[in-house]
Order: sequence, then C-alpha cells, then structure tokens
Amino acid sequence: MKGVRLGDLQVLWIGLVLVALLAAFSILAPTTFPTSFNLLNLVSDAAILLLLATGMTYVIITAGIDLSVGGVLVFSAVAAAEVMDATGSLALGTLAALVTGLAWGVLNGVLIALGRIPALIVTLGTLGMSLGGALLLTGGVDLRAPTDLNLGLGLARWLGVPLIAWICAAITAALALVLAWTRFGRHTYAIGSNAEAARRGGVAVRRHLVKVYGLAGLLAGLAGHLSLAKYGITGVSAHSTDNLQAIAAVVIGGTSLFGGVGTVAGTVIGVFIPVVLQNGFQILGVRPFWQQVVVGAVLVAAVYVDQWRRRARDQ
Amino acid sequence: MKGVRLGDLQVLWIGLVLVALLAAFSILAPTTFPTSFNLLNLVSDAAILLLLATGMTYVIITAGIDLSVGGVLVFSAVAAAEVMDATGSLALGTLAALVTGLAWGVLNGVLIALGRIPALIVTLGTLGMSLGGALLLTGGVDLRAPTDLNLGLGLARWLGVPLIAWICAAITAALALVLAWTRFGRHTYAIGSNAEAARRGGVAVRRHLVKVYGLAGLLAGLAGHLSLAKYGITGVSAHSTDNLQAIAAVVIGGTSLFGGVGTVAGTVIGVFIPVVLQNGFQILGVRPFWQQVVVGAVLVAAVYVDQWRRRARDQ
Amino acid sequence: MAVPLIAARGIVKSYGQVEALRGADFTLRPGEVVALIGDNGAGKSTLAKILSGVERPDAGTVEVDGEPVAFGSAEEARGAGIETVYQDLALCADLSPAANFFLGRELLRPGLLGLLGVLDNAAMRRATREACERLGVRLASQTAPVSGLSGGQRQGVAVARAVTWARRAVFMDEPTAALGVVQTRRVLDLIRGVRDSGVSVVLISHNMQDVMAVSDRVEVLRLGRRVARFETARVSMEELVGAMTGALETRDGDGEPDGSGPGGRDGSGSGQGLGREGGV
Amino acid sequence: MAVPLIAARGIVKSYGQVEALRGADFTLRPGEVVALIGDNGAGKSTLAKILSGVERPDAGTVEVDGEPVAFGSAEEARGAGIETVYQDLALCADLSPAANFFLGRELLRPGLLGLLGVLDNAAMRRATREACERLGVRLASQTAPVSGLSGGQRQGVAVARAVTWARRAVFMDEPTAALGVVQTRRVLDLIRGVRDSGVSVVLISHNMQDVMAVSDRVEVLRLGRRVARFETARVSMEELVGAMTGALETRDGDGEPDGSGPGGRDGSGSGQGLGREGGV
Amino acid sequence: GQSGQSGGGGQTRVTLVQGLAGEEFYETMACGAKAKAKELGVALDVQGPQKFDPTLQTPIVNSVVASKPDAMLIAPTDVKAMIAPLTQAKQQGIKIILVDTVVEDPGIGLSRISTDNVKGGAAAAKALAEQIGDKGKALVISTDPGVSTVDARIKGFEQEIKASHPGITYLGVQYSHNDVGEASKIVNAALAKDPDLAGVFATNLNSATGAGSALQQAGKLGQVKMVGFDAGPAQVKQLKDGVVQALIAQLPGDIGAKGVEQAVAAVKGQQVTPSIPTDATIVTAQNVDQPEVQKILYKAGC
Ligand SMILES: Nc1ncnc2c1ncn2[C@@H]1O[C@H](COP(=O)(O)OP(=O)(O)OP(=O)(O)O)[C@@H](O)[C@H]1O
Ligand SMILES: Nc1ncnc2c1ncn2[C@@H]1O[C@H](COP(=O)(O)OP(=O)(O)OP(=O)(O)O)[C@@H](O)[C@H]1O
Ligand SMILES: O[C@@H]1[C@H](O)[C@H](O)OC[C@H]1O
Ligand SMILES: [Mg+2]
Ligand SMILES: [Mg+2]
Repeated sequence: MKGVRLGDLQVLWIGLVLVALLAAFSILAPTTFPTSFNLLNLVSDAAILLLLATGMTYVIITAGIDLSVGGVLVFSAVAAAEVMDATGSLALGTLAALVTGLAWGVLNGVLIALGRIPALIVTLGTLGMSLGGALLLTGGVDLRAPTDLNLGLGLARWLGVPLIAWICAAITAALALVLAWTRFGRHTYAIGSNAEAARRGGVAVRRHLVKVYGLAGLLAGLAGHLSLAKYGITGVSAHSTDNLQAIAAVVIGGTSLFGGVGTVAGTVIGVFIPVVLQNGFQILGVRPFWQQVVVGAVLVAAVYVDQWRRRARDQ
Repeated sequence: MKGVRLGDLQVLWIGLVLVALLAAFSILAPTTFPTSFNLLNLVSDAAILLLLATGMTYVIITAGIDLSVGGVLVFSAVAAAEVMDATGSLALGTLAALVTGLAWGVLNGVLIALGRIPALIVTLGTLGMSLGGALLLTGGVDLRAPTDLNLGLGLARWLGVPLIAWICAAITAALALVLAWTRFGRHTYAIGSNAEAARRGGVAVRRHLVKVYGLAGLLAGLAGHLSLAKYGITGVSAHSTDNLQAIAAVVIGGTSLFGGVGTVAGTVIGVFIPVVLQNGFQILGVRPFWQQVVVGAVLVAAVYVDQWRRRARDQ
Repeated sequence: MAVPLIAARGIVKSYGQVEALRGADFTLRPGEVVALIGDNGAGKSTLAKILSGVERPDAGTVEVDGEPVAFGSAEEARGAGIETVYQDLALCADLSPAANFFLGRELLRPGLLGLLGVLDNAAMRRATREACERLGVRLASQTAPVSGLSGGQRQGVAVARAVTWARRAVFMDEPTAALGVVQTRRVLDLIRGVRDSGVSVVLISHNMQDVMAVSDRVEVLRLGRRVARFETARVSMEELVGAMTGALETRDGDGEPDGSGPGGRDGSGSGQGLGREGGV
Repeated sequence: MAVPLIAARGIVKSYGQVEALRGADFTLRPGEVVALIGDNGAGKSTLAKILSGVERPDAGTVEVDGEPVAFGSAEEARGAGIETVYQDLALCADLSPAANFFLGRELLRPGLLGLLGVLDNAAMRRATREACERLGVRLASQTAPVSGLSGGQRQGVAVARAVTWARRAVFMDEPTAALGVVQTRRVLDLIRGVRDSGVSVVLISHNMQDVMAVSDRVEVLRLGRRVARFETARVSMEELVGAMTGALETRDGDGEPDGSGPGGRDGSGSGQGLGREGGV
Repeated sequence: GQSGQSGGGGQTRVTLVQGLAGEEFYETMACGAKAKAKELGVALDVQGPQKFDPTLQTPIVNSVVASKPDAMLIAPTDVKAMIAPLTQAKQQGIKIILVDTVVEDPGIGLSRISTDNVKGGAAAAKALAEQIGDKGKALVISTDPGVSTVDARIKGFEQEIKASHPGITYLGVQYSHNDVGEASKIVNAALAKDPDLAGVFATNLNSATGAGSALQQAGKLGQVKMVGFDAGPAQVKQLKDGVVQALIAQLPGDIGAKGVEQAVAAVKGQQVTPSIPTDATIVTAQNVDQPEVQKILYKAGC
C-alpha cells in the first residue's frame, strides 16, 4: 500500500517540521510556550478542527472535496441547541447533532455520486444551504448551550486532558486505522486513484462515495456538538473558513488533491502546524497582522522543506 | 480542440440555464428585474469578479488553484491608494496596482513551478501574506480612493454602460480568444491535461506556469484598482471569499478542477448565475437567510441540469 | 450444438459523432478460445467493454446461456463469472500490485479483525506474487505502487488477476502487447490451460501467430461490424489479414472515402461479410 | 569506424529501493537501426527515457557525437534532433490528435495573427491526418480528443509524431504494441525509410520477428545491464531469447533467487555478458 | 513586537485583547492604551481576532494566558461564552480589566470601563426621532446579541422609542456580526422589503459604516435618516456627505488609557475602581468641525 508505506515517510518529514517549530517556540519562549497549560489549550483548540480534517482526508483521498463542513458544523450545533432547549435532554441533543450532520453528508454524497455533479459545486451549495438553514432556525443570532453541557462536557477533563480532546483523538486514531488497514480504506484509495478501474474491479463506487461524504458529515455534526459544548455558543459566523482550514491541513499532511494518496497521520500534523504557528506567534506577542503574514510564509516554507526532502529521497 | 469544441457545447447548456433564470425572474418581477437599471447594476457588480474568474480559469485549466486572489486584490488596492496618496498621480496608482498584482502572481508561480509546492498551499500562504501585508500597510482600516478616481473612473459610462464593465468585458473577451486560439492557450490546456507529456513534448512547463499565475495576479491587481475606483475604499475585509466565488464560477462554467478542459465563455456564465440568483431573489424580496439556502439549491440544480444534458448527448 | 455462453446481436454503440459499433454480432461457446480480430479502431475494445458490463450498448441484445441480460455494471458481469483484461489495464496506479490484484475481493484477516474489515495484506501479497510468477513476471517490490512498474509488469498483473478470478469466461484485450517473449508464451499456455479447465477465452490480438497458435475460432470485426468467422484450423494468416482489411471482399472493395472512420460509411457490406463465414 | 551518434556508459538509475539500471552501456551509430531488447523490467524504457532527457541518471556518462552531454530536459534532446515514442505514449488525453502531434511546435497563422501567437489549426489538422494515414491509421474525427481514440490509433499518433520531427535519431519504445497487422508493417517500412534518410532508430520491442526483420544490430539488456550485442544478420532468434533470459549464459546461470527484480542481485555477470558480444 | 518571556523582574506586562483587530474603535483604544503604557513604563501587547466572535477570541485569550502577563485588558465578544476562558485566566493570577464590553459573571473584571450605553441608546433614539419627524419605520443594525454594550444601546433605544415616540414603527434588530459587508447586505435587503423605511440606528462602528454605504449605493440619501454609534473616519465622511445625520462618539482612547491605569494599580496591589463610566458626545454636521469634537473622532492608527 503506497498510502501506508509512503505515508509513513511523508509523515516523518512533515512531522520533523512540526517538531522543529515546537522546538523553536520553546527556545524563544521557554517559560510560556512549552507549558502543559499552553500545550493543552493548543491541543483542545485543535481538537475540533481535527475531526473536520479527518473527514476531509477521506473525501480528498477519493479525489473529492467538501466545502460544506463549516456550515454543517453550525447547523448541527444549532439543531443540538434547539433540541436540548426543547427537550432538556443532552443525549437527544447529541443525537440531533449527529443525525443532522450525517444527513447533510449523505445528501452531499448522493448528489455527487448519483447526480454526478462536481463535489465542489455540491458542497458549495450545501454550505450555503446549511449555513442559511442554521441562520433561519436561529434568526441569525447565536444560540447558547445549556449550562450543564457547557460546564459539563465543555470543561470535563480526564487525566488532566480535556475530554473533548480525548474524544477527538480517539475518533481520529480509529479512522486512521480504518483508512490504513481495512477494506473500507482500501476502496477509498482505489476510488481516488482511478475511479473507473475501481468500478471495473467491482468496487461499489457510488455507494462508497455516499459513505465517505456521510462520514465527513457525521464528523462535522459531532464537531458542531463539541464546539457547542466547548464555546457555549453555536458560532453561526465563525466557521466560514473551516473548510479551507481543514483542506489546508489535509494537503499540508501530504494528501494529494488529485486523490489516491494520503494518511490521517499526515493530516494530524497538518492540523497542528498552523495551530502551533498561530499560538507561538501570539505568545511571542507578534501583532495580529504580522501573524497572518508570517504564518503564510512559514506554511509555504514548511511544505517546501517537506517536498524537498521527499524529492531528495526519491532521486 | 476539445477545449473549444466541447466547451462550446458546455457553454450552450449552462448558458441555457442562465437564460432560463433570467426569463424566470423577468416573469416573476416584470417591472423591476428586467430593467436596464437593474441589469446594468448586475453587470457592473459582476465585472470585477469576472476578472478574477478569468485568471482562475487559466489557473484551473493547468490543474492548479489560486486561493490568493482576494488578498492580492486588496493588497493592490492598498498599494494603489497609497501611491496615489503620496504622488497624487492616478496613473502611478494604476501602475502600482498592476505591478504589485503581477508580483504576487509571479511569486505564486515561482513557488509552485520551481519550488514544486502544491498550489493550494502556496496560494493559501500568499493569501495570508498579502492580506496581512495590506492590513499592515493600512493599520487594518480601509483606505479611501482619491475623489477624482472614485468619481472619475468609478462613475464613468460609455454608451450608458459603466466604463469598468467595458474594461472587464474587453479583457475577458481577449483572454477568451487567447485561450481558445493561441499557442499560449494550447500550452495551458496541455499542461493541465498531462504535464509530463507537455514537458516531454518540449513545452516549457515551469515558465508557462509562472506566466499563468502571473496573469492571474495581474488580473487581481487590476481588479483591486477597479474595485478601489468603484467602491471608493480598499475593502480590506470584504474579499475573504473572493477565491471561492471565482473558483465556483469557473467550475459552474464547466472547467474541471483536474485540469485540461474549460473555457472562458463558460466562466462568464458561471460568474453570472450566482449573481443573477442573488439579485433576483433580493428583488423578489426573499429573506436573506432564505436567499443563501435557495441560491445553494439552485446552484446545484443548475449544474445538475448541465451535467445531465451533457451526459445525454454523450451517450 | 450447445447453447452459446455469450451471444451478442446487432450491438450498436456511438460516442458523440463516432459510431464505434454499427450492429456487431458475436458468439462465444463454452470451453472455446475465440480470437476477436480487426483493424485499429474496428471496435474490438468497445465490444469487449460492452460484453463485460463496463459500457452499455445503444442497441442490440446480449444473451448469456441463452437468457437475455443487460449488464448494468462490471460487477454483474463478474457475478456471472466473466472477467476482463482491459486494453488500458484499469489498474489503480497508486495502489500496490496486490491491492490491484484483489481489488473488490480483498482478503480479510481471520476472526474478529476480519469482521472489522481488516485486510490480510500478507496473504494478498503472497498470492499476487505467486500468480505473477506463474506468468514469468517478477515484481521488484511488492509494496511499491503500480505506477512504478514497467509496462510488461503492469500487464502481467492485469492478466494474472483476470485469469485467477474467471469462472466462465475471460476477455483478454491484447493481453501480451507489452509482455516479453517468455511471458507471452506463458500467457498463451495459460490460455490453453484455462480453456481446458472449462473457462471460455476471448482473445483480442493483433499478433496473427498467437491467434493461430491458440484459438479455436476467429471472429473478425471491421468498421464496427462482424464481417467474417473462421475455424482457426481451416484458415490461413493471409485470409485473416484479408478479412480484417477488407481486401478479400472484392464486392465491398477497399475504395472507402479517404480518412473516414467507422462512422463515415453507410450500412452496406455486412451481408457479404457474413457470407464468408468459415462454416462454423 | 565513425564516432557513435550516442554512446552511453555505466548508466545507473534507481527508484527508491529498485535499481532499474545497474551500469548499462549503449551505443547507437549514425544511420543504423538498433534493436534494444530485454525481458520485462530489464530497464529498456528507463534507458530510453534517460537518453531522451526525460530522466536523469544517478551515474554514468552519455556522449553525443563524441561530446559528453547531460540532457537536462526533453527539450535539449529534441534540440539535438532526438525524438522518442514513449511506451506510455505521453499524449495529452484532452487534446486533439493534431494538438498532440504539434505539441511544443505549433504552427502559427501567417502574418500578424501569427505574431500574436494564433494557431493555424487547419494546417495542423491536415498535416496530422496525412502523417497518420501514411501509417494506415485512420482517425474517425480530427477534433475529438485523444481520450476517445482506440489504443492503436493513439499509438499511431505518437509514432507519426516522433518520426516526423526526428533529425538525428528516434527512440521507439514498443511502437507497434497496439498496432494492427497492416499498421505494424507500415511502421517497419517507415523505420527502414527513416534509416535510409540518415536518421538512426532505436527499436525497443518484444517481437523478435520484427527485430529480425528491421534491425541492423541488437543490444540486449538484462537486469539493468547490457549483457550482449549482436549483428542481426549473424544471430538467431533462439540466441536472442537466450541472451534476454540469461539461459545462454551458463556461467551466470539462471538460478536467481526467486522473485527478485533488477534490484535484487549483486554486481556479478556483466563481464560475461559483454564477453558474448556478437563481434560488432 | 515584544518578547513573551516573563522577565521575572521589573517591568509590568499588560496585554490588550481587542474585540476585533483593525476596527477603528479598538485601534483608537489601543492607541490610548499604548500612550498610557509608555507614560507608566509598562510593556503592552495588543492582540485581537480577525472576526468578532468568541470562538475566535477564546484561543487568543488562552495563548495570552499562557504567556503570563501581569494583567489583561479585554473587550469580551460575548457575555457568556467568554466566561470560561476568562475564569481560567483569573485562576492563573492574571489581573483582568474589562474594557468596553463585559461578561455576565460579576466576579470577572477588577474594573469595568465603558460608556453608559443605555443612555447612549436613548440619545440615539431621540436624535433619530427628531430627524424623521417622529413617524415612520425604524430599523436597528447591531453586531451580535450577547454583546453587553450594543445590547445596552438597543435596550436604551427601544425604551426611549416605546416611551416617548408612538408614531415610530419599530422594525426590530438585525445582526451583522460586526462585519461591514454583512451590515450593508442587511440594509439592502431591508430597503427592498420596506421601501418606505424612514430611519436606521446602527449600534456600532462597522454596522454603521456598512449601513451607510448601503444607503449611499441605493441612492436613498436624505430619504432614509441614520444615526450611528461611534465616529470612525468612514462614518465621519458619511456624516459630511449627508448619508448619516448624527454620530454618538465614545472615548475609546480614554477607555484604553484608563484600562492601563487600573491594570497597573491592580498589579501593584493599589486601589482599583470597580466601574468607570466614560463620556459620549453627539456629533452632527454642525459641530463636527469644532476642534473639541475633532479631538474625539477615532483614528485609524497612532
Ligand atoms: N470513449 C470514447 N469516446 C469517443 N470515441 C471512442 C471512445 N471509445 C472508442 N471510440 C471510438 O470508437 C472506435 C472503436 O474503438 P475501439 O477502441 O473499440 O477500437 P479497437 O478495435 O479496440 O482498436 P485497437 O485495435 O486500436 O485497440 C474508434 O474510432 C474510437 O475512436
Ligand atoms: N518511476 C518508477 N518508479 C519506480 N520504479 C520504476 C519506475 N520506473 C521503472 N521502475 C522499475 O525499474 C525497472 C525497469 O523498468 P523499465 O520500465 O525500464 O523496464 P522495461 O525494460 O521497459 O520493461 P517492459 O518490457 O516491461 O516495458 C522495473 O522493475 C520497474 O519496476
Ligand atoms: O463599543 C464598541 C464599539 O461600538 C465597537 O465598534 O463595537 C463593539 C462595541 O462594544
Ligand atoms: Mg482496442
Ligand atoms: Mg518498457
């Protein structure tokens, strides 16, 4: 499996870049950056994006794209908030978030796989629909989470690490294994590598695509619920760039936009590189506008180092 | 040339969708939608996006992507505003916008073609850099255009149509012809279709990519200048979704994200479909959030009709 | 005479303006090797794709075991025991040879892991290496993706795959085009072996030596139609070439308008072609 | 004896763990047809790509007209008059046959339009059709993209392109693999014609009949090294096959470890191989 | 730039977390804070999210807390959602001063410095009523609900309209997420829906800038009257151009400066003032050119 084998090496190089960044910030701000307080915050800020990016990894490996994740996240958070408000049950709220997320994902998958509409258009459409739908449900204003969710799941820790981070990490790890070691993962790679060959080989391409987009939607739904718990608010306007962030993480992690190659482990690193940069520069007190400039430049440099090392190895 | 030949047919179908939309809105709002006042507004709102989308068409046909256009637009507008402020010369301001746009584009091209970094990462990086840079130059607040630009080029009309619309239309038409009929266009298709084959065939692939991204940057620079003239402000925070809008227009117009096929004519229609939808629903008094939902749905439907007709023809 | 395993009649297939098949017929009987030959662009690959469920015909009927079928997908054809080596090989370039070999039929680990869908990569690699070696094709690395294989190695993987899984029939679209001398011999031997085990073989090839060496019958396509059928034992290479090019059909002549493809001609000539059948 | 047109010595090329070439030599003289043969995975295509500037060797020297060169790109090799038909054809599937035929050398309209870079599509289409027809390859449509061509039609376009533009040498990597009987004959004739016009030809092929019929000399690659050279007139097909498979090299034996590719063996055996040269 | 290491000795380190980076209100606040910090010999960092949103402000607060300044001035973007990260900051021993906006938890914020926003809202209502002759439809454009300041302005505006201006039809509030483009879109749509719209109250800077440019583009000048909170450069231009009839200018620079003073006092263990109201001034085309008014207009940078 190239996915696995090459993936490991990819992860190695880009992982070294991440380690170098962590080391650099630790040297520049030895008493503040490498503290458990800061690193835990960093992990828990990244955790929710990680869910979106993991789903996106599957989607991009099939040579697809999902622009709707941010909208689905918000929609699911709104659905959860309203259900919890109406029923008072946190469990029903969780369920509502998961079900609505899954439903949007399946809708994406059906339109893409059966309607054969480009994924970019479908998910751009559902992005507008889900965001607009969320705004309609709320009248355009953020809903708040019930206090017992916000102060419960939102603050809960296990072994000192936020429960939300554990949940996201566990799901990501499971999905990394599924991608690398199972038939479901194998078919995901095959479709992205050559959908026609997969079809001729007897892979149920359309059904599989519906599942992959459904998975991405489900993860976005869960992300919506966790974000509601963590921030206490549905965040109707804060998620318009989630899609780009998730896609960038996937690509930084070595997954090709043209499908067929990639790993979840790479994506994990791809999520953390921008988050670490942002956090490090904030800690160093770099002004916000400079941060944008520097993060952009370092991002390009990081991926350049990765590509360059990989090329050197290949030739 | 498939680009041209198939393109024509593509343009035919998706063009019919646009015509249908225009007809529908004209019937639903006969006294307000099909007025020259409204249609001219519509055209002039779309004109600047058209420039970005035309550059994006070239980029996507090479199987690339350019997320930086909105940032480059803003940066160029800021550069123009500052130069005009400092020198009092509108011509120097125009030059500044074009040169900075071109420079960002060439930087993209060099990093992508010579650094072999994925276009998504490079242009995400330059998006951050150019936006951050613009904010740094302005301290984060919008600069204003000199009054003689805002009231001159910004309001000028020729044959009743805004001069800005003429400029954008002329450039778009010229670039449509270049793509369809010249060696430059042919090499653009060849690279997107099979970069390795183009390279073996003696096409200077890297140099060509630098030119294509340079062109996209140049167009974004011009767009920045025109936008400064039209709106009178640099709009530092208003262009964060320009990239997605341009990409969507290109894809709606039948260009494949995987490169090798597409036309500028398709892109023109792809620019107008969402603009017409937005405008039409506003005129019909559809509530804003509903608009988002409906635009999303109609977009998917429009492209579906297009795909479906094309498939029917092929089989 | 037995019911044909596959009988196709009047198959028509157009791509836009180009008529690839213009009413083609084809018959495959159980346990025989039929060579399907014809000039470049005659429609051989298109016919093979239609009979293996990858493309749908615009018109015409396909019967399997005398029952009309309409394969909606390659899966259905494979369900009926029909495997295909496509001319373009249809491999996933990013996957390993073993992943391609077992694509759509992956082996799972025994026990709980298998229920979870966990792949048995070691077993798949082993089986793939063995199947390729039987053809004389050596793979330098079992884990490297197919994109790094030589042309012949790739073809070896595709041929080995089809032969391994076929239960009723194999379509082989120019299976030896990229293979070396030894590998080609082995594939020809394999074709005979497969036939002897009761699986029918359709061999599409431009190599008349191979066709003569291995086939029981020959069907000839020209410009999207079947124009002749022969028993291999009773035909000469010259006759085959003549039938393919149309040189033998004096009434049909070969004075076709310059540069016209299959779509460029009208419907004449098919009757004569069939009239030349080699008494099958 | 004339200075060789191309002389390559000790070419080494690895892809990751796989050693495709392990010190290969190769010579091409002006005006000759050399067949480059070898088993699947022997390294023929890799050598052809290195000599036509598409890949860079890890080690070894290439001389053209006795001068060392280091082609940095296919353009440079083409500048030196060397054209190539790649095994994977290297066509842009979305472009028309004519666009592919003239890729990188597009014809422009005369006059002002030409200065503006406007293409002369009509002239290019005409020239392409003529060149293809000379090979007996008919294209159903001149404007449809190459992705809609049959395997043989595609190969015809690639062969016609290389032959048209070559001034010093043409590498042909299995140029007739997908071609029909007639087209194959025409290509062989064309190879002779090209040679007679002073252009050298390197023919990579698994078809020993073709090799015998058209080549002046044969060079044999095995496991990434040149193991033998022959004058075609003085060699038999059995000898060629023996040299390719290693069966003839008794000292070398064919008791290689099972399943090992080119990368799986150590450096022995090359001396013996060269010792068997056919007295060139 | 400023090193993030807590120098152990000497200099007091303060960080200002804005509600939105680059908005002139917050930039002017930063200018006032910087000047005062210089005067007092305090090291000041400024951070702020790209959008006015608690989910974006939270990670910034977290990393500021990690860098362990002695005190933090913050304009929280939500009364509830910012409680959790600020509680964490408080637990780390960082002195918290709330500038402009506040959170619901009264235990957070040693000092709270802001305009009397209820009064400001009422003043806006009076000014608008006067402009539209006490009758017609009036709309409010705000940022987001759950932002203490603008909520108070809306409250003051609504109370005043209900109590003393029965001729005015109140159309309610629309929310722009403190985004100029959004605000402009909302007003466009409102004009399409209610062509007879008479007045608009925009509760803060970006809402007013966006609403003003929509009115300008629609050619509704003079027909629709507008009163806006804040006095950024774009708004002042709109005032002079006759797009807007009145602005309610706060004193963001003062808020910033007082915030730094309170922070330093808190760090030094001196007396802090729990609540400091600052002034607001009504700016109109008539008084805008007077020097004392010119002085309080917001700046793009310092
Ligand atoms: N997908 C397609 N789109 C357009 N035209 C096609 C397509 N597939 C096949 N054709 C056309 O149909 C005709 C028959 O093609 P086909 O591939 O079946 O020929 P073939 O007999 O297999 O030739 P070859 O011996 O060269 O492989 C050709 O003219 C080809 O151009
Ligand atoms: N891009 C690549 N990446 C990895 N391995 C490669 C690559 N190209 C070639 N190889 C390996 O190098 C060896 C030689 O390949 P090459 O294509 O040169 O063989 P060949 O002699 O042309 O074989 P064939 O007759 O099958 O075409 C093979 O083992 C192949 O797997
Ligand atoms: O007072 C603040 C100011 O109006 C700003 O523009 O927006 C947020 C408000 O809290
Ligand atoms: Mg074929
Ligand atoms: Mg080869």
